[in-house]
Amino acid sequence: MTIEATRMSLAGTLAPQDYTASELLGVMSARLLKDGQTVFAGVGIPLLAAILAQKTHAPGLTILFEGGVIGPFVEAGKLPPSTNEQRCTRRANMLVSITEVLLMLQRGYVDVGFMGGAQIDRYGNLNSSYIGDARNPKIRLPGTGGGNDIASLADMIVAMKHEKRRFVEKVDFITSPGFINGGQTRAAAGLPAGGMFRVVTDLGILGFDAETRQMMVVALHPGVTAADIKANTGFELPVPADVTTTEPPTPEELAILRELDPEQLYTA
Amino acid sequence: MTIEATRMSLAGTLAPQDYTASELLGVMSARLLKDGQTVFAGVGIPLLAAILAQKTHAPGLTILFEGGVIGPFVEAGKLPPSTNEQRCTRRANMLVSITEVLLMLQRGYVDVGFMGGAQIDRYGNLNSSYIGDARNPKIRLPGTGGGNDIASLADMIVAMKHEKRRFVEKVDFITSPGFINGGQTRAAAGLPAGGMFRVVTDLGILGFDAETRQMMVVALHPGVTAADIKANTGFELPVPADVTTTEPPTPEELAILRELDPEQLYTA
Amino acid sequence: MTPLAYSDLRQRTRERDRSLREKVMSLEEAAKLVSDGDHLAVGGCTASRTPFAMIWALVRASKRDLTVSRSIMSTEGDIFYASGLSTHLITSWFSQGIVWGVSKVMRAYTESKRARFEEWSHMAMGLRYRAGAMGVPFLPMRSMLGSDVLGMVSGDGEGPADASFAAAKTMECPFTGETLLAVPALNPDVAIIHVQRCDAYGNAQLDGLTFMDIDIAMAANRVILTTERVVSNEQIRRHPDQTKIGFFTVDAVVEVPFGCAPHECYGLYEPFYSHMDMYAEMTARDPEAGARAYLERFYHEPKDWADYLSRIGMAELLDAQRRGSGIYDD
Amino acid sequence: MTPLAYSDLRQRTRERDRSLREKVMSLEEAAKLVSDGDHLAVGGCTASRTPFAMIWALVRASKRDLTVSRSIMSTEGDIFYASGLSTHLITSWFSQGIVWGVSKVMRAYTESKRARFEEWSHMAMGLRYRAGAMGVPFLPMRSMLGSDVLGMVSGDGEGPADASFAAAKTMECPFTGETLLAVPALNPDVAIIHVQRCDAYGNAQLDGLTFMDIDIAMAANRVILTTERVVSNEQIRRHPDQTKIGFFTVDAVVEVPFGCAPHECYGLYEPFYSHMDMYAEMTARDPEAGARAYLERFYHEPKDWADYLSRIGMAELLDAQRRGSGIYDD
Repeated sequence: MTIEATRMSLAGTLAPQDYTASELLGVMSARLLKDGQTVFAGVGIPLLAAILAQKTHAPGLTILFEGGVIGPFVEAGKLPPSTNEQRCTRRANMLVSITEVLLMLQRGYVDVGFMGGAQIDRYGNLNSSYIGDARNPKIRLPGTGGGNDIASLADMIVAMKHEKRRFVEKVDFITSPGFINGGQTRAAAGLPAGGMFRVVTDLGILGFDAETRQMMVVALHPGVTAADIKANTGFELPVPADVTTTEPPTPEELAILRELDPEQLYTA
Repeated sequence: MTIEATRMSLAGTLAPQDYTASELLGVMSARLLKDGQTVFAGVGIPLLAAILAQKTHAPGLTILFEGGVIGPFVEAGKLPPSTNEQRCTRRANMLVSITEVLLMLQRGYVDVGFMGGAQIDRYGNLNSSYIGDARNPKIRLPGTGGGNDIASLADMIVAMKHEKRRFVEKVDFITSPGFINGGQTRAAAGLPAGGMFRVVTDLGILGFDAETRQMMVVALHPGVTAADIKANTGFELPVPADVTTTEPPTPEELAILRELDPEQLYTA
Repeated sequence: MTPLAYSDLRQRTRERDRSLREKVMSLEEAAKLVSDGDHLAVGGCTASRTPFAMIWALVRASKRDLTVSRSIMSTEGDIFYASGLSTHLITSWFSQGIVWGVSKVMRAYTESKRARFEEWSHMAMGLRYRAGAMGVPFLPMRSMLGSDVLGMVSGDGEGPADASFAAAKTMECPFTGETLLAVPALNPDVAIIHVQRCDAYGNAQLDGLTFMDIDIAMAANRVILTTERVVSNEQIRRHPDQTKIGFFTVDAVVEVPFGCAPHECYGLYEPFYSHMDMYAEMTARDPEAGARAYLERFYHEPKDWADYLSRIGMAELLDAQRRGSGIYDD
Repeated sequence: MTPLAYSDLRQRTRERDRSLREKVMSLEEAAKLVSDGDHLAVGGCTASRTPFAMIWALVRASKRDLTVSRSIMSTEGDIFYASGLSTHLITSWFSQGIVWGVSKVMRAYTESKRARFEEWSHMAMGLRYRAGAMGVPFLPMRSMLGSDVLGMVSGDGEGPADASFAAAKTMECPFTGETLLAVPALNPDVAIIHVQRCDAYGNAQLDGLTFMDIDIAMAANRVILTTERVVSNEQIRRHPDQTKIGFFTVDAVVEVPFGCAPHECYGLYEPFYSHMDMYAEMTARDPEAGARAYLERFYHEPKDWADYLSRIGMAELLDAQRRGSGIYDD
């Protein structure tokens, strides 16, 4: 048990009713980021979680935003509505064009890509473009933005709500490629680098089998059972016998999150 | 006769002994530049002539230097030793990278490319790389610099001394392509745009036949005969019956040139 | 939308007056540089440096059948559809902004197939403009491969479902044998870009984020700059390394204070959030009727740009300005 | 010099410590980042922002068998040959400068075939670095075609005479069918770049001409920055849009005043013309003996960089500085 966790358990461990699902997502995904890493963060929870990581265990985390921002310190209470406004640039080390910051992914300068997701399948493919048939869609979604580029070129962490309609056997449309059809199909498509590393949900943390590239459970959040997570997933999801349980959010982490996003732009 | 020429002839016309060959080159090539044009100027006489044009009949001439300079006003007496030092940038409108300024040629933003030449052939191909066989050269010259790019992508004016050893049947090495083997061979090589427009020498002004793309005389400088120019050219050079004679340099033009280059960096 | 043949690209550029000349004019005059059916590229990104004053003038001038491209589209995309200015947008992401949810106006027009939203990856948009800026017909890249985003615009095999979409083609690298994606150049007929300041010739200096604007200006066949302020050419020449868009690409300069309202202009004003919320509310229930009402009140009725700003409101403008200049507080 | 496979390029980058960390060191320590046999890219152009202090340190550390690339080479090219540091230079133009005529040292080494001068067009050099910076194995371009410059490095048909030269390949555009030239990426092992100022992490702000330096920094596998001044990270963060080279590309920061002498550093000092004339004179009659004598006196004998500058001379330094700051007089 880390010193921090010890301190928390002395102060009284938080229970699920003490935080929202979005707050849980923010905290759990922030913890996956390491000090000294370079993380390309999408809008929403990723933006929030990256800033939280920077303010806790990873002060030397370099955040990249697709607006062209390298190494900023976004101010608490002034979250931007996208990764393309001036609020993203506060105390940045460098500003470049959009094309340049995306090319940093292609050149290999980025350790982790970090985005949200609307729909994901067992191979970690993400859909943010169409619900239903793309040529005759039920719902037209906003589309890829930098998502396709990030997922094509970096090791990925995805943060999203765990619902059966979002965790599907096969996404309606591959906006951002995971492991495509599993095995070596990603590299065969011309994507030899990057790929899904972790999916963080409000139920647990998921990884991918090194061979088949199918999604599996790595850890469950406090109070979540293997049956819960399977019931909320639209495909067969293996839960290893030795699955671990995550440490609940600490009061400190939650306090920072709430200070960051007092208007609940991203944590409602 | 222009007003200016009239004034000069009243003041007494200058004779060849009043100016050097380099000064004649500078003046004659400056006159080919038009106000409002964009000219990509190489180092040496072109740099000098472009500034002279700007200070006489073409105040709105936009000069580009390959160091990444757009629209400067170089100061008299402070000529740069190449097109890559800060003296090139004085009062420029814009500075960009080398690659960017060369891409302006490729994008088509440049009206005229303007360079010097060491060796030229009947199709306007230029050599500034090797004398003799390139794989076993007698003399290794400095090479292309931006010359190849300028000659490949813009309508060209070349300023050079008129000597038999410089005006050869076939250059030892095509550093900067003119019309290659004449006719449509330039376009066939993948260069549909640009090509030689004029060669300015200390004997006359040369152009290229619209069909064959062979060099021919357009005008002779004062005191130069058709026989003179043929005798100094290493290939058959047609001189049309109606060839014109250029106006000699004016005292005003020479005064500006000498003020620009008091140390005779380029006009010795 | 397939790349121009090089001789055509060169010819179009040759015909432009690229000389150093004054080109300050009104929004209405600048709007005449845009013809029905043109490909219009829009500078800025999402809610940043959107050239809203120029868009406003184009809507008022009743332009039609424009194909409009932008890095990422926000509320201006709704305006393009709802005003009838365009039924074909090319971008990587399109909604008001993640905090407002999926654009209901976008959904109404695209799901009913009255309008198209042609989707490319963000980097593909950037490299397509960059190819256009460089004078090459394509650039190679390493994303979109293996995705359905590529599938919708692929020129491999049978080609895209709709032939008027541009095509991307997979290719084998001549050196490494790797699979790459060749994305075709975009050379917009007209680009509209808003800047913090430029001179009367169009030499523009940008603060903060430049997005794809520099490539767009180089790629386009005509450029209209709107600017918060026109400054002297002397001022530009004192810091030529700060000039980001060169006069030789620019055909019109229009001075329009708060020319991005209700979006932001870096260092000067942030988005007008209350107005953005109001717009989202107006278009929430009946998106088309709401957008029509919005257009009537803010695009057609105002007698001029100042009147448009008045309708957004003085208090909101002052608040946006206070927040905007805050980026320099540290 | 053929492009790296993408997996190799990614692997090399992954192994670097790209985190935000201090990396200030001495010239001697920085020289250890260069290994014999490396491909070394040199920032600046001709007599501008040449990282001479770093070159001086590499000569003193007796580096060997480097392949050296640069946009345009001036006297540092002579130094590379004469010191034995390199027998293979890749550039578009190589001589002290047009006003001093053809470099006699270059001629002596190349005509006797003891050293190679691999010639590419200026734009090809720029696009090769840019391809490396972008993480693609090539970029398409429209010059060099039809010339013997291409002939010397062409990979079409039988390929170049000397297989260790990189190859360029003609290709057909997949969209327009036009002939284009594909030039291969350069990803130098080490880049050495001199800047006016940077912070201890390597965030560099450049004034004036940037040449190919930004692409070189992005393309290289290691970057050594020499700088006139180390400034605080706070100062950098006040104007992040002025940062041209990011810390994440940089492995060493060395503070060296007058680090380009006898060449220029924009806005701070112009070339040391008398010294350049003296060098030309020393190498005029017997180029090799002259260059050896020059190396002895200015490279091997000085006890440190200040001693090197002393030997060039105080009066000359003050004059170069006076002329250098003159660019801001208007």
